[in-house]
Amino acid sequence: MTPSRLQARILSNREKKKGVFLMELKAPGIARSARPGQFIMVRPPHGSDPLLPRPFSIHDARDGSVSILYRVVGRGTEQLSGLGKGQALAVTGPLGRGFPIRAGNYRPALVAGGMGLAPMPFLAKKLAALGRIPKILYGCRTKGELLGPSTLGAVIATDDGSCGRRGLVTGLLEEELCRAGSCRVFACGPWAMLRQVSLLCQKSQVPCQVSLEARMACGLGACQGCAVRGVHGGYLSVCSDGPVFDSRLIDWEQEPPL
Amino acid sequence: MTPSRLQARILSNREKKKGVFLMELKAPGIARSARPGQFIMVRPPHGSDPLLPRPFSIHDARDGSVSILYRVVGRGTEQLSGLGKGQALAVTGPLGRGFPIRAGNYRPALVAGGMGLAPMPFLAKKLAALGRIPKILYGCRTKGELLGPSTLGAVIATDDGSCGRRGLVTGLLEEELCRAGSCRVFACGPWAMLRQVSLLCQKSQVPCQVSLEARMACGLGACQGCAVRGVHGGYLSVCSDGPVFDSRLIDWEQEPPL
Amino acid sequence: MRSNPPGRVDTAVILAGIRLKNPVMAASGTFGYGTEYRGLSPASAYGAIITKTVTLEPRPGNPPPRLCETPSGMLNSIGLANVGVDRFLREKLPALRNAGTVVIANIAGRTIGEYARLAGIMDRAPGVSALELNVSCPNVAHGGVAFGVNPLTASRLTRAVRRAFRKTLIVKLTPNVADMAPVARAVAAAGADALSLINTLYGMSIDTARRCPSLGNVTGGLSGPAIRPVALYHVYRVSRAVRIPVIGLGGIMTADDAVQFLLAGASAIQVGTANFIDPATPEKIVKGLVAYCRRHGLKSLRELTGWLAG
Amino acid sequence: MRSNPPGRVDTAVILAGIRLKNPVMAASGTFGYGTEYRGLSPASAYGAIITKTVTLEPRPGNPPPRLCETPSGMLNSIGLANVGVDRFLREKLPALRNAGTVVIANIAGRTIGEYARLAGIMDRAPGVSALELNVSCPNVAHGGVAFGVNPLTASRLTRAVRRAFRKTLIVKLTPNVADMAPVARAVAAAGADALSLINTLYGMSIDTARRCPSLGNVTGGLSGPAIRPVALYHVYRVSRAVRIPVIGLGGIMTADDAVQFLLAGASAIQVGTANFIDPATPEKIVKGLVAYCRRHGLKSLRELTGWLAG
Ligand SMILES: Cc1cc2nc3c(=O)[nH]c(=O)nc-3n(C[C@H](O)[C@H](O)[C@H](O)COP(=O)(O)OP(=O)(O)OC[C@H]3O[C@@H](n4cnc5c(N)ncnc54)[C@H](O)[C@@H]3O)c2cc1C
Ligand SMILES: Cc1cc2nc3c(=O)[nH]c(=O)nc-3n(C[C@H](O)[C@H](O)[C@H](O)COP(=O)(O)OP(=O)(O)OC[C@H]3O[C@@H](n4cnc5c(N)ncnc54)[C@H](O)[C@@H]3O)c2cc1C
Ligand SMILES: Cc1cc2nc3c(=O)[nH]c(=O)nc-3n(C[C@H](O)[C@H](O)[C@H](O)COP(=O)(O)O)c2cc1C
Ligand SMILES: Cc1cc2nc3c(=O)[nH]c(=O)nc-3n(C[C@H](O)[C@H](O)[C@H](O)COP(=O)(O)O)c2cc1C
Ligand code: FES
Ligand code: FES
Repeated sequence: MTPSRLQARILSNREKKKGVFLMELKAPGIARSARPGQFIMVRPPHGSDPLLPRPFSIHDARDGSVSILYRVVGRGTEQLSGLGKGQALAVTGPLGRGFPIRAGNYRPALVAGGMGLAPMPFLAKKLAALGRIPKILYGCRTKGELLGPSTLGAVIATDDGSCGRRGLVTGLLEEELCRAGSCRVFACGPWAMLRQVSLLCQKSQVPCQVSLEARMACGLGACQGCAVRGVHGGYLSVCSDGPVFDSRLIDWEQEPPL
Repeated sequence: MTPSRLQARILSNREKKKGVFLMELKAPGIARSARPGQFIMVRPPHGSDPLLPRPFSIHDARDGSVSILYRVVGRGTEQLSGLGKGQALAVTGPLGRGFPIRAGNYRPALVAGGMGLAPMPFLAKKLAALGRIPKILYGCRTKGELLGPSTLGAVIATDDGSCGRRGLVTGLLEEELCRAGSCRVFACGPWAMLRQVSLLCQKSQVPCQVSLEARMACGLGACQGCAVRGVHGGYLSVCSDGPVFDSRLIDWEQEPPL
Repeated sequence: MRSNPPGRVDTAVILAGIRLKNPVMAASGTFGYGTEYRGLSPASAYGAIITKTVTLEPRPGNPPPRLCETPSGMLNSIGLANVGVDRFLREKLPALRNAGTVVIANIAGRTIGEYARLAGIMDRAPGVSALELNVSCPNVAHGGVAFGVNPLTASRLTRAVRRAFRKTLIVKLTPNVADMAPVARAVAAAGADALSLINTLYGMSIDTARRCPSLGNVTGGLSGPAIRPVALYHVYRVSRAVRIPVIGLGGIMTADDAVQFLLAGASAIQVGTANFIDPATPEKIVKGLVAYCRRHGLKSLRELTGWLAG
Repeated sequence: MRSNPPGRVDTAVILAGIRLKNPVMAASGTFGYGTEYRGLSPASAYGAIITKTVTLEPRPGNPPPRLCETPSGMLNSIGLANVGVDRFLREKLPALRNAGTVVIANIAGRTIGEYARLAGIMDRAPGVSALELNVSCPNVAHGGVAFGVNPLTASRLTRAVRRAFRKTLIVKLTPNVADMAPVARAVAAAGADALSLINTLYGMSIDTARRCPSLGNVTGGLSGPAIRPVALYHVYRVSRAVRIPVIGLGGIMTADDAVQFLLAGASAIQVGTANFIDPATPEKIVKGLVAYCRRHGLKSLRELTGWLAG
């Protein structure tokens, strides 16, 4: 699927949790071809500062619309948060290589840390449609930061124990991996968490796909700006070789590429 | 009066004519000390592009609020036009030297071309308060561009004759100057019009004050960016020596300083 | 010759012997090898595509992070990450040749000899219409000072490449010098057919939270609208200092920006960073240039070059 | 010596012999003669005020328009418009001396002799704590090339001024060179006590509707956030090339920007264009610097200089 670019109308843009917004955009072409783990790039609308489009995972896609779940962390996301229904935004997508989901006899475990929850609802939906009901393991710092509809039925860990298990989401994963049966892991979150997830999976010989982040310019594999070092030396492009990678392809000893 | 700077809340921001907006800002300090012909500087709110604050004449000042009447001509004014009630803007003012208005036995003639109407309502109000009911002469290209409440009671000229007299506002002024009695002219508008007004007044030996424009950075006389050549050589600062000048101080042979 | 139909504006330019259907070119390093934007922006919208810098051997490029945004600009420290000339010829050039536009190969080397060898290879490469020399790279024989800083070095380099390459030779100059004119004149005298300017300005950014440079490579090259006034300044001055055509670039985002460069003296322009922001930029610029000509009663985009009033 | 109360951060810096209550200075040409911002921004918020460049004779400056906005930046071609040293001493200095902060006079001349004469006058001027040499002006004896481009010229100039001026001597360098380090070293060896960098980059803009340069003077100097990455790059490199303190400036708008320059190696910073955008910038920066130190457990702003990790 080649990506497309359009002026997408905002259908809604609501604050779900302090500083985290859910934006729904009218983009039938993107909605139709999007796969879980892919992303879109959205250009902040005012002037040339900030300049570059911002990448966001596709949170959901249906009925001609795509949505993103984003945290306000800087000026670009701040501009986005100030927009309202009916305004239009330049959007490009779907971009990148998503999670490889296939039918088959496996238990999918979706491991999300913090904003890493963003791509999970869409992924869970598509897996479920293939008859592979996923287990979602979701960790964040504290109860107040928990995102997403409780209907996701996630098993939860918080750093401070204010909800679910006290500790890291990787703790939940360790238990999950101990169970019998063939498991596949799909993970998204901060670098340190993904490194740990990758390690656990490698030890248990469980296939593991991780969704990475990097600063991006083109989002298309043209500028080589979003490099991450691969395990055999040399670099991979997060935008076009990923953002979802087989965790064994990544050199986890490098500094996070952000 | 030293100027002040504040985050002023927008009380209203409405399109009055295609591309021309009236914005009312809550700014009690500025409203209290403002004099007709002075201006405020307003900083477009998004990022550093555009960078500099924009100067606008004070259109009216009362009850703790100041208003500006502005035309959307570029990115700064476009950003302003997109703002709504309740949002806040960085505003500095009142700035510059306004129209020198004194009691006395004279007929004030207010000559406005196009957006040069902006400072006139405030000026007319203050003159009227001194018992000097002004005659307003107002010219623009065509009926559709006419601004301001008809209650201003202006004598009108349009280039195409679609409203009032056909021709330039300077034609109206020539007639006005022919009348008996002592007249004082206060003018605001494009450079070519002001030059012509200045010429007419000089011929008739009528005192004439013109409000000039120049690109500005500081608005305070600190950067020397807003220079206009004076009649004796050397430069005047539009922001602090003006924007209102005795028309005889200006070298009208120079290129307009925009 | 038939005259144009009324209102029709001729968009073609002849640039040092190559005919371009329009004067808008994709800048090196920002349009990949011409196929990455497929679907979003046909390469054929461009009058020419300039490749990412190609070197003799493949290069991995610099450690990440390689990008960092700055006010109205961006820093990059991609380095000369590229597949090397062999894979370029085998894997990239065939698709590029068929993209429906003129192909210009941008090359760099560590030594003058490397440049000359690459030029020789490109001379025989089918479909490569011109060469653009990236002279902003460190000259290993001269303590890492870029080839393009010293007029003498730049001139030697140009002469060596000129001997190895028979088609159109463009030299892309660095703005990180006190005065670009002497280098421009030296390079023109040494046989360059045209000049491109500017390459990126040196820049840096620091992540204060982590107290370290924002780029893995510490420093990088600044591009985007932030540098446009600097680029325009150099184009204005250099186009008055040489007789060969100048291709202007640096922060061009809109047709109005492109008009500024043409009026300043450029014969063509390149679009770099703007590709990231709106891949439809080349079409929009060509349309806008045509509209500008129409408004001013010009029949050809060529008439814009140097058409400052007064 | 008593240690600071817990959480108290010492904002003072000693810059080449002068004690500044904080390391934030007003950049030349953007804060007038120190009194124009009265009411909006007390000059006393600044650790020091640097005057608009003063010359021997009054200068009218360049023809308008003198300003033009660019993406995240601005061009100015004010020229050296100033009242001349006599009126400066008579009319401007008295108020400036009483503004509650350190006064630094920025000077320029057409010849080395003019600089030296001015320096001598300033040496005797009461309340002038330091001199900042603007070496970005055309050297009439050398075909109009700026004094600050050539290490030898810059060094001669510095030496001549050094002989005439006994207090702190700062040289403000131009970034319009291939490499600032040689000039920086030459100037340091010739007796400068500190360096300021950067002055503006050359730039230009064209009004396409009128087909003429946007500035009356055709070209101008680029300042503002657009040039921040370039300024930071030079500060990082030059502060590693010399032993005298470096004052960083160029596009500093926020405390985070100021921290970047200090971490890169600056001992103090200057605020220029930001004065136009928010006159409260100096107070905000000082507050932000203190907050940064507190977050990182530092007791003095001086500890920030060169404090890059790794
Ligand atoms: C493939 C991909 C998918 C993403 N999906 C989501 C998502 O679904 N929800 C979400 O909230 N965020 C997501 N991000 C991160 C998001 O792109 C950044 O938070 C955003 O670009 C920050 O923009 P800003 O202007 O607000 O911040 P800036 O002012 O640019 O920067 C603020 C902070 O954000 C970091 N940052 C800047 N750009 C990026 C970037 N491209 N990626 C990561 N961090 C960055 C900076 O290093 C800095 O620390 C994703 C990133 C990638 C690469
Ligand atoms: C003292 C003073 C009072 C003014 N009062 C009013 C007013 O009451 N109503 C109103 O609509 N406009 C007024 N202006 C003009 C107004 O400041 C400009 O229209 C505005 O700054 C343009 O901003 P922009 O970002 O939309 O346009 P830009 O994108 O910056 O420029 C678009 C066009 O506007 C011109 N322009 C830019 N800056 C200025 C400037 N400072 N002054 C004049 N023209 C400029 C440019 O040359 C260009 O042609 C006044 C100007 C001055 C100096
Ligand atoms: C990500 C990136 C990669 C670049 N790679 C190259 C390159 O390989 N060779 C080269 O000559 N210029 C390279 N450039 C410089 C551009 O071709 C261009 O000279 C510069 O970016 C200024 O133009 P712009 O502001 O339109 O981007 C690169 C620029 C960017 C942003
Ligand atoms: C309007 C204006 C006038 C200036 N005048 C002078 C001057 O007279 N002397 C000088 O040394 N620098 C002058 N400068 C340069 C500034 O002091 C500073 O070096 C430059 O603007 C970069 O800093 P900034 O980006 O913070 O503005 C001027 C800058 C501006 C914007
Ligand atoms: S962002 Fe350009 S290659 Fe990935
Ligand atoms: S705008 Fe700075 S002196 Fe007038």
